[in-house]
Amino acid sequence: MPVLTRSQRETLTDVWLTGPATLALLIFIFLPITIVTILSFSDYQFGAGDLSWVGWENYITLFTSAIGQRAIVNTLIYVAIVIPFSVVFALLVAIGLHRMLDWAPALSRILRTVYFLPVAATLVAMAVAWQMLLHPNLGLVNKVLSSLGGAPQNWLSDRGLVLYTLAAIGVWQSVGYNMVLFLAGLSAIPNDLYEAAEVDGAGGTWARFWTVTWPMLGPTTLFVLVVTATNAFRVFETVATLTRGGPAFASETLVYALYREGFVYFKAGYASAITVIFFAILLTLTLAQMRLVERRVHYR
Amino acid sequence: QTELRVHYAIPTIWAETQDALAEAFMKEHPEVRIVLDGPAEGYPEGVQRLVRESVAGTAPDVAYVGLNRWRILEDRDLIQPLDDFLGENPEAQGYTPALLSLGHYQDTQYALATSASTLVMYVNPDLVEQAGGSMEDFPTTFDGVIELAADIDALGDGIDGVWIDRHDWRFQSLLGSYGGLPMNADETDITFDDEAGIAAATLYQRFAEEAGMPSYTDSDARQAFPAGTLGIMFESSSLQTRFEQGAGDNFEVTVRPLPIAAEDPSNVWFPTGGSAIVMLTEDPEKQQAAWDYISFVTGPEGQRIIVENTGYAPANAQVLEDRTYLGSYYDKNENARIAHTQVAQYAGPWYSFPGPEGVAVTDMIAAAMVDITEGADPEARVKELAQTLRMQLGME
Amino acid sequence: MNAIPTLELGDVTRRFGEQTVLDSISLAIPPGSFTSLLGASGCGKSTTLRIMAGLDRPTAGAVRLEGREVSALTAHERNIAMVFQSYALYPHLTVAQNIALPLTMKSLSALGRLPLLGTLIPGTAAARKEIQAKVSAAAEMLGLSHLLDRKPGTLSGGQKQRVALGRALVRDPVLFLLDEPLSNLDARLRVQMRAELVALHRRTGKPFVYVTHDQAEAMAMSDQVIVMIEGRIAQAGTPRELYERPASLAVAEFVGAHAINLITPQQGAGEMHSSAARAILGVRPEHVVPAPHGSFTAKLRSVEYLGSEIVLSLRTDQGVELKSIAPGTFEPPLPGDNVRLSFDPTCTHLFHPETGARIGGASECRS
Amino acid sequence: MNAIPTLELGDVTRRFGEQTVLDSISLAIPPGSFTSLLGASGCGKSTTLRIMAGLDRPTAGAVRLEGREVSALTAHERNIAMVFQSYALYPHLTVAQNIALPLTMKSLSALGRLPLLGTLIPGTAAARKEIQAKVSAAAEMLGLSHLLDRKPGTLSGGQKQRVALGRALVRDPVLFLLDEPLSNLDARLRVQMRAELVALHRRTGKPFVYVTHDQAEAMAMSDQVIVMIEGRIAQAGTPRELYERPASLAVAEFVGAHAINLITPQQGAGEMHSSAARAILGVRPEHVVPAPHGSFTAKLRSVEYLGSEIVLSLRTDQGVELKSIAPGTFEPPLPGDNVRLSFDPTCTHLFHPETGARIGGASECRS
Amino acid sequence: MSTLLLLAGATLILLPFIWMLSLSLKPQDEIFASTITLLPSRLEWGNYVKAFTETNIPLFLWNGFVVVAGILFFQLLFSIPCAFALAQRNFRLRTVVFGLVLAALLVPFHVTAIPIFLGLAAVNLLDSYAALILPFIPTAFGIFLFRQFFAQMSTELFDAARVDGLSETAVVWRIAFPLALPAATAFAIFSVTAHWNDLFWPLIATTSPEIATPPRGILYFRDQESGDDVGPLMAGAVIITAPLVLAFLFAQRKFMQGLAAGGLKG
Ligand SMILES: Nc1ncnc2c1ncn2[C@@H]1O[C@H](COP(=O)(O)OP(=O)(O)OP(=O)(O)O)[C@@H](O)[C@H]1O
Ligand SMILES: Nc1ncnc2c1ncn2[C@@H]1O[C@H](COP(=O)(O)OP(=O)(O)OP(=O)(O)O)[C@@H](O)[C@H]1O
Ligand SMILES: [Mg+2]
Ligand SMILES: [Mg+2]
Repeated sequence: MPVLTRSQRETLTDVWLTGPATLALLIFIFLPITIVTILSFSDYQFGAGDLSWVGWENYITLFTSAIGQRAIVNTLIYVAIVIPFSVVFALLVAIGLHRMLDWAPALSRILRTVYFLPVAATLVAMAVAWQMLLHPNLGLVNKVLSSLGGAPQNWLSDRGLVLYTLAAIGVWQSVGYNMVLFLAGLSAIPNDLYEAAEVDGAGGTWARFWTVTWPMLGPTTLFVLVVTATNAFRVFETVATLTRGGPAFASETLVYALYREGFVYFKAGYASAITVIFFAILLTLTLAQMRLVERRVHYR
Repeated sequence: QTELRVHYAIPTIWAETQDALAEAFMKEHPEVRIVLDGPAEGYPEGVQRLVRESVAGTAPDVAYVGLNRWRILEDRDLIQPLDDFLGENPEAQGYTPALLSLGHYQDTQYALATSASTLVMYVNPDLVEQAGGSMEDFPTTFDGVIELAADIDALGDGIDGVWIDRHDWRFQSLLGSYGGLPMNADETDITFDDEAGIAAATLYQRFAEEAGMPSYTDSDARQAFPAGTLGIMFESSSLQTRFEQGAGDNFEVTVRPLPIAAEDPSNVWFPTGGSAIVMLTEDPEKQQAAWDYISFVTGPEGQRIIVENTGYAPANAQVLEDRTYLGSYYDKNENARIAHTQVAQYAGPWYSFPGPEGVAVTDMIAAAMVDITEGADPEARVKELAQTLRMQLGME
Repeated sequence: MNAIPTLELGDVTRRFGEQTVLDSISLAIPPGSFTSLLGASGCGKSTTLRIMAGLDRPTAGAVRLEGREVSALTAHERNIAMVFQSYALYPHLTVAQNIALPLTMKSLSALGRLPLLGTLIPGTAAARKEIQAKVSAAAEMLGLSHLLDRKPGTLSGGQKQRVALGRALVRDPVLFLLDEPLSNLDARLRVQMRAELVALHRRTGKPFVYVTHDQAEAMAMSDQVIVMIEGRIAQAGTPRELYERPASLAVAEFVGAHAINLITPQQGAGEMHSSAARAILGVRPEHVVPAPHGSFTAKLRSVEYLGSEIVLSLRTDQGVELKSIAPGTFEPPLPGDNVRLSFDPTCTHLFHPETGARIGGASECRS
Repeated sequence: MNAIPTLELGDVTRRFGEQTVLDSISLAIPPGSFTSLLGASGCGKSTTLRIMAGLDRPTAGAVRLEGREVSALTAHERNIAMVFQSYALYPHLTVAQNIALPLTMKSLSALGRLPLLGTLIPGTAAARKEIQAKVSAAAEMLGLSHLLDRKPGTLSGGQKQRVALGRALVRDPVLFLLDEPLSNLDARLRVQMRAELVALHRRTGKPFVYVTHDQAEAMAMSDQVIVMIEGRIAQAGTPRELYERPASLAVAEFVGAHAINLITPQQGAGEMHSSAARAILGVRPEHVVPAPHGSFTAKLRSVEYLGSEIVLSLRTDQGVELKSIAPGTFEPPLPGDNVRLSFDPTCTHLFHPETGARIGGASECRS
Repeated sequence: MSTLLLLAGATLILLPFIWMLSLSLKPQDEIFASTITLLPSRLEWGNYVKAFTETNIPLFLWNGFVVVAGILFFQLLFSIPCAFALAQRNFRLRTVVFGLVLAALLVPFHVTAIPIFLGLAAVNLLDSYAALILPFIPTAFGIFLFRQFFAQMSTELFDAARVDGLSETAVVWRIAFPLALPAATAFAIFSVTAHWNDLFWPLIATTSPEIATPPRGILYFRDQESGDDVGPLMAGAVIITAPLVLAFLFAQRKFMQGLAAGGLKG
């Protein structure tokens, strides 16, 4: 007879299966988060020998300083643009490509790769290409715009515009990612539902979409929303490579702010406070999103 | 054999230079082995890395850092004073007081400049001529520059007259041209809200309003100038090589010194960009080897290598005075000569602001310049800026 | 009654690439009839149904609905209701909404269907009320009234099936198509649903076309059974015709609760039946009965007790394997014993050894 | 033979949270027997089987394998083979690999199982050869030899089923557990596989426990049928015992090809049967037969023709609904006509109106 | 109509890539030109030559491969058993662990970078492959994706394996893992593209050029101080993007299946 009881052995198995991953999560994610949270109540300067506790001061600064508020508002605006546009475009593209699979599978697959390219691209180089395309004077975008009779714009140096430019690039980056997820969702919709809709009189393009496609994509959409939201909230790389938060903090976002405060200014304490706020916003929104949508999406 | 780990940034400029320096040095000092760390992308990233590595205990022994960045390391007691090594008479080795001032803080020498650059004007002679000006009597005052720029701007579609970045270093340069200073000597007060500072800031607005300066980002401008659509560009002398390559045969990139606006030219100074070298190692034995290396790269031979490879201005008087080192180089590089003369004449420290907010406030200066370019009242805005800085830096 | 069939297929052929899935199918669905399409998996039943519904189009041939050629009409213009094998319920809609969908699509404009705005369009409220009433009536009839607010995900198989039926019923279509609607149910529920379907058919008076691969289902429910084999119609007729006069060996093998006994001429079963020497002889197990004075004997190999009946597996001395069905009350001998058997002579079938076509046998099997 | 049952459950109870799924189940599987667990969906059959296999653990009670208490052993330590309803074939392995897997796990070390390295470990080659041989033998026996290199995805239902069986067979386990292995097959294939299973059972000589909700299957195959109702054992016995002497109303309703006719005392069917006044009378449809001199009459409501038999739905004047089964050759009157019927008096059952327990009736139903 | 729109959209998406390709083939003096030309007047392979000679691109690609493969290997090694247990086993802390996973899904890496940097320094692992690989081993996204995938697989299959004598570890690696291959392909694409292109962490954790990853490698041509060396930068970008695009083309079929079968059905 084995030394351990069956329950004990089962527990050991569970530990053996989940332990390593859980431990890794704790060490590489939750331990750092804890440290960061603690530091957010201090004035710690990275590299400095000492620190003192300052209570909520960092938080107060964040919420009262113009730049801090700007970062929060900018992030929210950015997210509010990127989520709907990238999700809707991705959905349209996915539906188009899915249909194309029937009569031009090769083209459909090529286009799928094209739309996916931005996900695979190296931003260091893409940023340079974007800068050249968006050049106020020499860039293709403005040249096309003015040849169509529009007024050229300072895409990256106009304070009123820069955030929207970044958001557009954000959409460019995430359409492919979302499209792939939607395509997968589309291919999982059983064909007989479309046929039932057809027999029931919902045969038109829109009727089909609203009766079958959209509701059946519910879980996919939820997943896409969560992934897009978390990625949009974390916007950092485009800001860092294209505008460095400028001009005059017009494109400052939360993660860029925490990067700048922590890494460029070495204000680790303050950066930690930004982190905590960022995390709190993200957690709240994601939970709310899941709560609100989850029930409408899993048809039980 | 002693091993020295050396950190540097900006591989585009420095990679080959560093190899050449290390090779030349090791030939002279076979007992020392130089190991180069992988370079950092830029000076800010470089100093970030040094701070992190110091915290982690993996810092290199010697590092090249941005001239305005070594104070961050000093603030954290990460770098060693060099006074004992320099000896009694540094000037004899080519370290003039002006050059030493770049690495001097509170009576201690922490860093030595290895390469220098100041703000200059890059000019597109073709556009100047089209606008009816000439390179022979190129304006030497800001008024003249603005007038010429306005003429160039008027050439029409897609042609811009002048551009200057809205940035701390550029502002300090204009300020220096007017003879103003950002802070008082003991760093207890902001002083750029005087006449000189307001005049310097007003230039931004005048460029924009009178000469139609576009609101480019720096990369926009760096693309526009070599493309031949920008007449006059205020930029660091270190961009010379890239601009010449970019313009190719289209036009001849020409460098002109910054206008002097102060009534008393002896007050004029230009903040110096470029890099300094600092010693991080605390091991006495290594320190000696490190000093040997530092004195080699800041000495005439090292400086020759640096100037010839990077286009930076030298930071040792001996190379400038003694034509045997760089004479033939300057004969071929008129633009470099102009830029380096300006450095020799007016080199001054690139002020970094004291305390934990020191770096952060430079972004506020830049933001204020954006406001002013876009129409804010210069005087009011500069005063407000000064006041904000005093608060941030804990000067009140 | 009307002489024009509700639906007619005329020489319908359907090819997918190289493969001919339907090969010149002609059939007619009379008004008010209950027709089963019976066939093995892959024989083309669903394809036929889809062509009737307008979900698929024939490569060649005509589809006539109430005498009118309808090849040009799409599915939703034909007013045909279809129940899918997998039910194809919309998981995001409640039972009531599922049932109401076809009506909503028909009687409300696109605007009127919008959740809030819709109420503002004139006539919408009245139309909605009418739909409501029809849905309630259908639900009542199907015993779904208490489930109207549930989502399909929470229903059992039988309930789902009734919702799918409800969605078809509520429309008042000219024809109902049902694609193996019972195949997902367990045995007992299947029998029960069968009866409900028949009752439903009687109540609506509309023709039903019912696809199944279960011969028992087809036999029990239909006026007309169409047996399909590999894309062709092997036989069409009443259940009794199929059972008593199968047109071919294949049909005979397909129809009947227990597999038919087949005796080839080579097996030299001449002693069992006089015709067995030149043709394949088919006798259903229920017509091979133990009889003290039977015409031949066979050795009992195994016995399956099914309660109401007992299945005997036997082998004759010539090596012919036979099954015989005795009533449940029959006391079987021990396996290994010899049993004396006789054929019911009025219930034998003869098929051509090569073509499998029926070449003789009893014309009517009544004892 | 051995007197110790191969497997025994002693008062096994299983709760999931509040819900008691198994309530004090005791049963014994004798060596070499074929036992069916019969019950409606959700009655706890699978749970019982999983407890036997060691995949689940009883909340209370003992599991004895060959007399030894095995609660402490996990599934992979028990040497019990199990065939799942969905076959649970490993889709990424070929048929041969699927069948070989249990052997590989048993006879090769972890290292030896590695694709290339494995060949270097001493003894591996020999062990692999042996496995190969066993797999070939099992495949031969099941007629799978030509399919060994195929992936399960390309097999038909019946073939899959045989692979699943092969995987169980190859191991030489002490006991076979089969959880509704035939429920995914179509009717005809089901009957055929049934026979194959029985043959297999005979060949291996190992006890089989067979879960099903199809009473016909249970009756046809088993030595012992255990009827489970809502987590309890309602009756255990031979098929004939169950059919002829159902221990309760519930069992009687469950067993038999057609639902039993039940007549409650309130329906005042005294004229049909003398005992019907104090108890619930149960008569199977096959024992209600049209007879010219039958004891009562009923009105014919509908007729289902099944080929070998005909199901008549009738209603007496008192409103009692009855089914009767006549042979397929019977010529039924028209619906609406009256039919004279009689009960087979030796085949009636009486149940207590409240508890449902059997309180009388024929002890043996032989005519 | 919709096809035209799709093609137009694709062109928009492609625009920067076309630009990148065109720049990588342009000589210096055409890169900054006042007129827009898509095709260079002469093909300038010099940018590629420069990209190859001035930096050690083959080495960067190799490093990228080692790091990306290492990360993926350990991510799978850790997340698959955990996801399997979360989906197919019942244990007391299951909700807690799953909660941790969901929360971790939301944490951007920037937040944890510095503490991890210090931790790695403390155990002397900085500036090594380990430093590039270790922090990415815990992948909440991976655990989440695989859990969704396993959750909708039938328990019977795993029970069958248990009855067949497989231990839980064997069930995970011999049955669950091969079945999860499509999902793993999907996950691999996301993981590989993210870590291949990651610049943030390699810049923090490594200094030696010997272990530079591709983006860190082409950073060599990026320069604030004296202006980017655009031609070689773009050439380098083309070289390091190409393997990913090829990988996507190869993997896309498996990948789509994986997502379709996996977590997306809720
Ligand atoms: N869209 C299609 N493309 C190619 N072949 C098809 C298509 N639809 C059906 N088939 C083929 O046509 C044949 C008949 O298919 P169908 O679905 O009509 O059979 P069925 O009788 O309904 O079978 P089952 O009982 O399995 O549902 C099959 O061999 C199938 O493979
Ligand atoms: N893991 C579980 N947790 C909670 N309840 C369960 C679990 N497993 C089974 N049950 C419940 O136990 C009861 C019996 O389930 P079981 O699967 O044994 O039924 P069954 O007789 O095999 O039914 P079927 O014929 O449908 O397979 C059901 O009500 C089921 O909901
Ligand atoms: Mg079908
Ligand atoms: Mg079950």
